Amino acid sequence: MTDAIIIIFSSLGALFILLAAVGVLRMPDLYLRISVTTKAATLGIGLVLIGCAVYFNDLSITTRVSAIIIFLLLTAPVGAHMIGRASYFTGIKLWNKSFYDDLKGKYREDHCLKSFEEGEPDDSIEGSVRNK
Amino acid sequence: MLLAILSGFILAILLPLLKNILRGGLFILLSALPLSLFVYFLSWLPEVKAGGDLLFSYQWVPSANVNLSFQLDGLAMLFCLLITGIGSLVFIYTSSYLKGHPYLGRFYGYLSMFMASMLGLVLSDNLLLIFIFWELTSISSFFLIGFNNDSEASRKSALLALSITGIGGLFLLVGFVLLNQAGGHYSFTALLNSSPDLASHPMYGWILFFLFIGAFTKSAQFPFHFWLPGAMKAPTPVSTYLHSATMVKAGIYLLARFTPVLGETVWWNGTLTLVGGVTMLYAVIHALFRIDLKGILAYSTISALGLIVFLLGIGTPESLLAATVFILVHALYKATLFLVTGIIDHETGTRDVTRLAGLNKVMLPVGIAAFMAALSNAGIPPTFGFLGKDLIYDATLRSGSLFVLLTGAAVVTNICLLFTGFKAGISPFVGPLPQEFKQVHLPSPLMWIPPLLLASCGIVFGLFPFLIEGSLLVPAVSSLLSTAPDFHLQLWHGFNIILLLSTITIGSGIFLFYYLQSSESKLAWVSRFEPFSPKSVLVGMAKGFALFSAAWTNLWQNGKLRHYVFTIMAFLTVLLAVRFLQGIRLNLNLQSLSDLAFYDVAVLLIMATSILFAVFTKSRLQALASVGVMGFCICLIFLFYSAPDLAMTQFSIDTLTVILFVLVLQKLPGYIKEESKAIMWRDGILAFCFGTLICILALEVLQEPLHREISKYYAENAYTMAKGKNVVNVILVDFRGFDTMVEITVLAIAALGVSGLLRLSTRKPENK
Amino acid sequence: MEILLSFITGFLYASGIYLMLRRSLVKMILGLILLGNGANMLIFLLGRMVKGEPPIIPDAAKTLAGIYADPVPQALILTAIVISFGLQAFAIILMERAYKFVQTDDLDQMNSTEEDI
Amino acid sequence: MIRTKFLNNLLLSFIWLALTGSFNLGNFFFGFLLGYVIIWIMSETRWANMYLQRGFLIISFIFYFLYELVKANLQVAYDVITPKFYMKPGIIRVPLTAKSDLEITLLANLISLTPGTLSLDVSDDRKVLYVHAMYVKDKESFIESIKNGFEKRLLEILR
Amino acid sequence: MRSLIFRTAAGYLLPILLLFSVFILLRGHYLPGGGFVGGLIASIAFVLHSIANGIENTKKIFKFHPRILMPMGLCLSLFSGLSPLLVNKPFMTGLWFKEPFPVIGMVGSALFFDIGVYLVVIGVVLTIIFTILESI
Amino acid sequence: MNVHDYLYYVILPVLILSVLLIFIRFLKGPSLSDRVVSLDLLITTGIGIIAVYSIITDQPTFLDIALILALIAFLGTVAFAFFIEKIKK
Amino acid sequence: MNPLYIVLPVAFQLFTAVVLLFFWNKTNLQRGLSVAASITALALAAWLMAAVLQDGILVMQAGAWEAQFGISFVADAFSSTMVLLTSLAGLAVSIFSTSGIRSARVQLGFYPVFHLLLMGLNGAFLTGDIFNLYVWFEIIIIASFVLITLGGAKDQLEGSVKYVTMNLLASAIFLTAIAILYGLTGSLNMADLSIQVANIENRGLVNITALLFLVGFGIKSAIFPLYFWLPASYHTPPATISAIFGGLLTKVGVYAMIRVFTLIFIPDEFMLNLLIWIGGLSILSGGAGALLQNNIRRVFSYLIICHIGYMIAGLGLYTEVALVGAIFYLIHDIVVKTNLFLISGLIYKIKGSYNMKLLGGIYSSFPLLALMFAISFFSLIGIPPLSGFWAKLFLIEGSLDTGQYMVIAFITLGSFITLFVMAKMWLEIVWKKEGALPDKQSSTAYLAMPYAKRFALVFPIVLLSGALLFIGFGAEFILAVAKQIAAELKDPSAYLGAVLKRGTI
Ligand code: NA
Ligand code: NA
Repeated sequence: MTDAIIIIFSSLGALFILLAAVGVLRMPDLYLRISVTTKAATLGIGLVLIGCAVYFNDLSITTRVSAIIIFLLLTAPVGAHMIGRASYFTGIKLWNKSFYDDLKGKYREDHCLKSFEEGEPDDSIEGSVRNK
Repeated sequence: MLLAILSGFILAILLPLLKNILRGGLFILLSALPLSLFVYFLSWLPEVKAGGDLLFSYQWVPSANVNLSFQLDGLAMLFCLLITGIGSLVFIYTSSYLKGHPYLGRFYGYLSMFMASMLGLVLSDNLLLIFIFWELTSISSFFLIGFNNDSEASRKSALLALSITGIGGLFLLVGFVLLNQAGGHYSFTALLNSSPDLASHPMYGWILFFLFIGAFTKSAQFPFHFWLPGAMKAPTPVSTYLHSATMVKAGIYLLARFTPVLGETVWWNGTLTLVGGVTMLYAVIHALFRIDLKGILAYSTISALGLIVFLLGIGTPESLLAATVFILVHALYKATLFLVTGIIDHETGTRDVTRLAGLNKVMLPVGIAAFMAALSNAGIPPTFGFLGKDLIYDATLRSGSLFVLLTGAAVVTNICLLFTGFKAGISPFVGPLPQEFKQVHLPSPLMWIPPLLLASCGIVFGLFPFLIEGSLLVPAVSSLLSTAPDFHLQLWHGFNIILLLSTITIGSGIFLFYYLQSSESKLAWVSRFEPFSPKSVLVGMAKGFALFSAAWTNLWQNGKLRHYVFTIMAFLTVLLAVRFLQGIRLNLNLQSLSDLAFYDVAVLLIMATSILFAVFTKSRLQALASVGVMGFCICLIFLFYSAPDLAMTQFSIDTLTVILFVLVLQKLPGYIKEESKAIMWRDGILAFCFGTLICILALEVLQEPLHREISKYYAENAYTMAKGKNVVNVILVDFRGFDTMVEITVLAIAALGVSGLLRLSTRKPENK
Repeated sequence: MEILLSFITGFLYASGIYLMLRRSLVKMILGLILLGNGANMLIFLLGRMVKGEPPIIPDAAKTLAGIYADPVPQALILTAIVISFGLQAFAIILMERAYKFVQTDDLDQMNSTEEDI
Repeated sequence: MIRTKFLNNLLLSFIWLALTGSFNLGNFFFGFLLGYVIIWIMSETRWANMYLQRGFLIISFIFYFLYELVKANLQVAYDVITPKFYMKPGIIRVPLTAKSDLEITLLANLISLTPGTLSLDVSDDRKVLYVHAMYVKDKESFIESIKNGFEKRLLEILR
Repeated sequence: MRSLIFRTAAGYLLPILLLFSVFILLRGHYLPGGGFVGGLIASIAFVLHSIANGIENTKKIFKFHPRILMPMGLCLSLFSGLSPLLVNKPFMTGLWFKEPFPVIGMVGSALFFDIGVYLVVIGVVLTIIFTILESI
Repeated sequence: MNVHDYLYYVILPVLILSVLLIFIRFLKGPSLSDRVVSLDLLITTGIGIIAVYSIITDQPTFLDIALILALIAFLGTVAFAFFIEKIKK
Repeated sequence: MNPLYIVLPVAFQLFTAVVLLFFWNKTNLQRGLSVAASITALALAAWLMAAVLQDGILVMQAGAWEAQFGISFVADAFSSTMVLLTSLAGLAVSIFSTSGIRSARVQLGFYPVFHLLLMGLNGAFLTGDIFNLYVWFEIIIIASFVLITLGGAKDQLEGSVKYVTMNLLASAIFLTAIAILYGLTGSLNMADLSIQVANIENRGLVNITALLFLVGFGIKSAIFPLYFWLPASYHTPPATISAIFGGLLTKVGVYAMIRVFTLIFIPDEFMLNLLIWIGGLSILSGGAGALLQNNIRRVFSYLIICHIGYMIAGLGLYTEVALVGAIFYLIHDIVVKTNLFLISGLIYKIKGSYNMKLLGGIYSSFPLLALMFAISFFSLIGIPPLSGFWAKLFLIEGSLDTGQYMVIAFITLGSFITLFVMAKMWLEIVWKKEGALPDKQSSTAYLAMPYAKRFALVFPIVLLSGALLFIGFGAEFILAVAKQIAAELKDPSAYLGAVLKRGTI
């Protein structure tokens, strides 16, 4: 029984990781790569780790495994955000088939991020309230 | 005895303290030291004459075979009396000559130090002790020549003299050590007994070579003579004392001393005769054209030294006697002439013979002294010089098959020496007194009495040779000979060939004195040959060495770091390769190695690629990221091969390093353009060779038997004795905790350094 | 595995040396880092490698028995890694300072101390 | 404030227990002590209130999240393994209802954690979240799906 | 850095990482870990915090300059090494309490030594990183 | 086929393959950010490899390394992001 | 002395550094503490030396783990002599620094790092474990890195880039050598290695390992052709720091080389010839470089290389007599080089320049200082009976014994160049009238200093000159020590017996 669980979890996990790997290789722009990979990998690793916890079936190891997963869940998105944001500053272009770029021109010189452009309708919640 | 020798040093050390007490004219009191030493040595005369074995030995550095052992024999006694006797007079003379000089205290210090060194030198029985004092005389001479420290010429002459005598000293040291190897002793008396073996020793030639260089440099023999005229930049008392009467005779002393030990061989005699002969002729001819009194005296001193070496080289009992006597003769008249020159210089302000004349009218006692000295120099009876000259001719005539040649050389030399003696001792005092010197007056008796005394000695000893013959000369000569000498000094030998030669010498000399007028133009003519002189040759060699030094230094130390790294690595690689080829047993046994797993291969592949990438990428950041990948791969290898602690540490440290780099890199520019392809290939080949060697080495070591006693011990005791289960950690904090202690200290220092460096950023960079 | 790892170790040494021979200060320090890693790998390799048996005494046991990796090289490498971190940190900062003061990354131009003054 | 600190301290003790894996009183007290020290060291505590009692909401949220996660993963997987790209990517400005640091951060992270979307940044006035998305059929409906999906559920838990 | 998300996350990571670092430190004698890695993790926690919140805010957490941790740690290590001299045993000899302590296990001079290492490492890394961050 | 074999002959190769693919992206770049992203992913995948390896060798100790990796990889990414942002300034 | 206490020279320096670190900003307190600690350290070292001379080799096993398993600390005649010299030089520099190092530099951590450097030196001398030696070397180099960059003027940084690089390279090579040694023997204890290495059949590997040690230590001891970092950097930091560098740092490399090549790797023919040539060419290169320089500290730097050559050549001769010469030279060189760099510092304080062309006038205004300088200058030249002479004598004897006449030629050349260079320096800075100094105020600044400050500058020089005179005139005592050291080195059975606790080896 545990063997089956382990095999299932690890297989799924490995699959997701492989997906992430293929994704990072295939995707046409940086943001898409970040997008695809961070979470596919996180999910994949999580699954493999769960398989690991099942295998050892030991409380201290399970806590350790959960700690790893928590760390990953905590750090992976933040890391993705950091690198994505920094890349945008440095002018790394979106894929040429991208449809929207709402961020364009929103960063000031001092990296201060505006919520809307001058002259553009402010559709944030308070903005919409105010407009009404 | 020890106190007698050391008293000079003690005085030299005390002088800085005494300086304030002695301020003013009281420096003359210092002459009491040499004077009392003179008396002290005189008091030993009877015992020396009796041939007593006067050995004084004190322990000092037995481990190096250096003991303070002194031997007072005839030769030593002769020199001791010269040193202390002339020393006393020079001390007295100086007190007036340098009266009021701010550095008079230092001057006396150097003088007493010199005197003590000289005494030590001639009294030592131990070769190394001789060497020690030998070097001390060079040093004192250095200080005295450079006494007028503000004058560049003085400084240069001091440096030149020290260099020449210094290199001679080094040769002498090697010679002494060789002598010890060959003879088995540093003690001179012990060596004396093994002398027959020495001459047949395979190193005999080398011993002579080193000894001769030492002696020739010190005694200003051709081609090392040229430092001596420069040394005349020193105040005249120094020239008198060191460079005519005593120090330059140290080399002579050494040769004389070693005659019984090493002499009586063709090499010994031939070299000395040749070098001495060349020196005496070469120098004396130079002396003819000088116009500076001191220059004349300097060259004639060299010539006289050459003459003594020449006599020592002939090596017959007669010639040794002649040499001994001439040492004394020369010391007496040359010291006088120097002191007189000093007075002239002091009173008239010039030493130019073309300008000096008629000084008899203003300083008669000085003139008398000079006249007597010149007579002795000329060898005119009844001076002591006449005796000396007789003995010289006697020696050359009996010198064997080459006697005609040797005698001829001696005659020519003596003729010219006579000329120089007259030039220095007579011509300034005769003739009309020029207007400019009308105001000149006789100096203090402290200055003219010493030369007068010395010159009178020259006459007295000539008239009454028995005064010194038995007590001084016989013991001195007997220390040079294995057999007891049999001679009797007297002025009148009857009409013989020697008298004829003397007459010829005197006559030609006086003739020369009348017809050869020194002048600037003649001096200039002579100086055209300067480029061929030994000095120019040696200076040229020195310049050549300086050029070589510059080329050599720039070859290695060219300011480029990568050149240095290349040299170091090339050196290591070549040596390693040589060692490899010299015999390493290559036996690669693949069976003993573990198998490959696919993940190993993958990790290593990634690692290799990332290293390549790091090396060849054009961007620093990409290189850095590649290094990060490499670190990660290493971490995985550590993991696969059972090193979890390592994997953890490697990874965390690597990340930290990358972060540091990243934080710093933002300030740096891009890579500069690389150099030529050729250099890259060169470096690449070197790196490849080194890497290959390391690789082969590693594989080879893996074939060696495995020793694991230590790790087994750790594995067994980690828990039972050190109470830990992670053996690596137990090693870190317990078995080898000392390492860790130091390691964290390294970290702490690094942190201090980093913060120190960065806290400077508040200060302005010092840009040009 | 040992064969491949010795290749890699040799390769680390070679690339470290090659980078140290470049003109750029940054490359030089990267070279030093590679060289340090090479030395560590060499210790690891020559201490003989064992797969999957870390030198940790199991819960029940009191001594390590059977096959286990040699802990000594591991301790040595650990010490070496930490030390080289300290040294590298210093070198990196020094590099930055040198750049700031000399205004170049080119080692060939950092030779004013060797011009005779 | 003191209560929050105490709760935090308790939480840290439990994390400690979980990490060490040995549940006994001594260990708990030690963990508590450690937690206390850490909180004392940090003069300024940043973590906000955690309302553990809202367990149900949390559990339902976790399931919702997992569902979204798997669904989105599959969608991306399909796109990745098939040769042709079906995606319509773009950066979308999503107005925020979430106010506090924690709310915004959690929301942004959750968005990032699902495949196909990535929170790029929050505007400095905290009004807008910029999201990079792979499948933007229509800007309005995308914004709507986030506001009514993650944000709404998250705020239910947190407020 | 001007990132709300990062700042918030770093705030939460700090205590967790610190706790984790102590955990790694104490278990080092039995399992992988120890003062060195523990110290690194603790310092990473502070580094993250300082990158996110700015160096000044991180410094406020400390009541003192982190540099002081270095001599403190060195002192601890040195004295745990020297203490055996008092009972006439060589430098660095392990001295142990007879009974194991709850949770931590056996306590001996090696533990204090490791704590010393831990403190030094924190002091070192923070001194280095803080000065760099301050200078840029 | 038991669990060990399955993990060793199926899962581990898949993970290794992923690592190789990610590494190709690392080499290709083109931007620094791409490399940082692939480095991050490389390390994350490494955590998976460690988990599998710890099962294969029956050494749960290795999971501790995975923990460290999870923590520290993040720091690297943050630092690079910090750097990328700074040079832009 | 209880052998347990031989760790004290190390532990005490660390303790001092820790205490100093607590008083980070109190510069005057740091100065006082440093001097007091240095005096204590000297007393400790003298005590250690006396104990070793009286009781023979003392061994302490760290952690009470027996030899080969734990780290051995060994005080034999050689190591205790080196510790004593380190403490002596340390005291001199410490006193000098109270006036020679400005408060700004003190606040950058001069004193703690200085004492940690001394700790590293003592550790390197006392340890009996090869890896532990590596670790001590690292302490030494990192501390020297910090000191050489301290205060970070531009040329200091440029020089230290080279210094740092080449020292790190040396460390990597050293570590490589240790890796191979451990791979071959599985041991790190030097006494144990001595036995193990002798038993290795594959001599080729042993020879190669020896070569790596040679180059690793060779870079640190600045021998030909590995010395380049030295002339590039030693003249850049404040003179106080150069003094400790010039006196001790290269010597620790020489110490390690002598230790390793007498205890672990007994050199074969090839190695001996290599050492002799390296020694000779070091003499030539150092001498040639020294001839060209005008900066007095660069002259001293090149002379360091030149004189290291004597010691290496002495090691290459490998007879007891030659080793006596090398050891004696080592002892003399530590004192004299420290003193020369201190002198250069004093001159700089007085005149504000290191340039011989500009300097001068010491003879007329500071005659007693000139006397002090003379002692060091002439000791360096080896004017008998000053200290340099005795070593040279034994080296010449040693080379004649072995028929290595090449060494004599090199020694003669080196001695002559030293003589010439030092005499020239004497002419330039003592006798000559001073030239147009760039910074005229500094010469009056010295006279304006309070008496205590001037005393702090002059006293260490007097102290070391006294030591030099003692080495020269008390050569019997030094020679006895050197002979004991050489005997222990040539026949390490006493060392092995003491460390491995085996009666007979
Ligand atoms: Na360690
Ligand atoms: Na997403």
